[in-house]
Amino acid sequence: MSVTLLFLGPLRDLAGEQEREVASPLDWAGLIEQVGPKIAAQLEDDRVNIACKGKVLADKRALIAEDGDEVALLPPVSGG
Amino acid sequence: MSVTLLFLGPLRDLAGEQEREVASPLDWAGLIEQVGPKIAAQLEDDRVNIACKGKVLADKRALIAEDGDEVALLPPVSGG
Amino acid sequence: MLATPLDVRLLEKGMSIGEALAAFNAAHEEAGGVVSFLGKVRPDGDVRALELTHYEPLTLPGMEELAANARTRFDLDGALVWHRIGVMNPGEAIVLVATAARHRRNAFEAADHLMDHLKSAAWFWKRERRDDGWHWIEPRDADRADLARWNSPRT
Amino acid sequence: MLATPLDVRLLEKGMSIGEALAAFNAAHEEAGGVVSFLGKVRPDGDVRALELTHYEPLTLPGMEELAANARTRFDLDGALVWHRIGVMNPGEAIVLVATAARHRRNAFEAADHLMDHLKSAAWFWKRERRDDGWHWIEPRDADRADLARWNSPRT
Repeated sequence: MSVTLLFLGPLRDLAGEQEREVASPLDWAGLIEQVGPKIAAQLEDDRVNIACKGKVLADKRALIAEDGDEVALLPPVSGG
Repeated sequence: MSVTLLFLGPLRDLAGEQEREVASPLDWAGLIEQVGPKIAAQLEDDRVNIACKGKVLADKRALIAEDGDEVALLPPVSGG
Repeated sequence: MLATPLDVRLLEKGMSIGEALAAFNAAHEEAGGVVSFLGKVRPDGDVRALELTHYEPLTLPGMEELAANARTRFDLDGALVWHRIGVMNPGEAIVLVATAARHRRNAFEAADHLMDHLKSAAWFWKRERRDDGWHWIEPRDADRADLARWNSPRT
Repeated sequence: MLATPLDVRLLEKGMSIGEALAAFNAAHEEAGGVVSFLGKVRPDGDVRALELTHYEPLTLPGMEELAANARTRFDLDGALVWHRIGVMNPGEAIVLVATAARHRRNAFEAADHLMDHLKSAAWFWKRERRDDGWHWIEPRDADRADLARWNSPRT
């Protein structure tokens, strides 16, 4: 009964790992608790998005991930 | 003792020829007289330029062409 | 072979720019204007390498949506949108965009628009390796300002 | 081989676009951004052919001056400015412009600037052959408005 947390870009360095399995179900409060204070502070930034099951959440605080879901933490992007 | 008049672009069609030898020296009044009323009307248009010896004249009415000079009549351009 | 009207790719290896543009041009023979943009890793001070990461479920679908929107907005005959991922060295291509349209202004604006969005609104994360290690890159303020232009009412 | 930093040509025959752009790209490996514009004869209604005439003493020197000005104004690493003369068929290339710069905005603006000037301020005269004969083409009002943008104070 688990959710896969994925840390993208600079969040990977902050987390010290690329992914982690956490217990399901997982909501916003549970996520904040799981990731520790440094990443929690990042998640409060409006420019940081969360995707669940490959879709970006319009309201990340409404996160509800269930068993088998992938939750990706998406910091500000930079391409090109 | 002659000047070569060159008709560029649509002026070539109006003139019915690409170039013509006329007597030197040639000034603005002489040019207007040589080219006939249709081309003269074009030359009065500010968008029509005159080059003498390969240089565009800042003031075309100050034209003074001498023996051997080439005078080019340059209608509005369209490239690219 | 290129897909038409839109050819959108994530590439794990280098691209042959001349061949890609020749093929794009041939695929859009009826377009009056074709614009391309090629972005390369700049040999900038002590930058030794650049790495681009992506997120599979979002990155390519986002690029495809971007290309489709640009096609409609700028009335394009077609577009090519190729973006590298992985590690690149100075001088290597990062991104290649090409747009074909009836009129040149549309082709120019579409290429400009695609690049501004790939730079600051597509799902990529970029870092550079310098003498003292890897550094994550965020869009510059200028990049954000470039992107904001496209949200103003069109003039 | 391309001349650097500026390669300016009048061409009496067709050009190989892919090769030209690959060579330009290779010649400017250090540039972060390379923009190109390719203008082609549009198969437009009954247009059968297009002819561009020039005036030898003015046309190429004018293009060279235009390229040199653009290089300074937009801080270019280099530019390619090739323009066809003579008779062309629908689908054939008329003009190829490429610009290389450190930053993409400069490369985009320089290519745009070069095209606006080639279109309305370079020594070319263009005519089209349609079913009912040859017709001289003047710049459209839109072309003149495009050109005028570059004379406003830069923002």
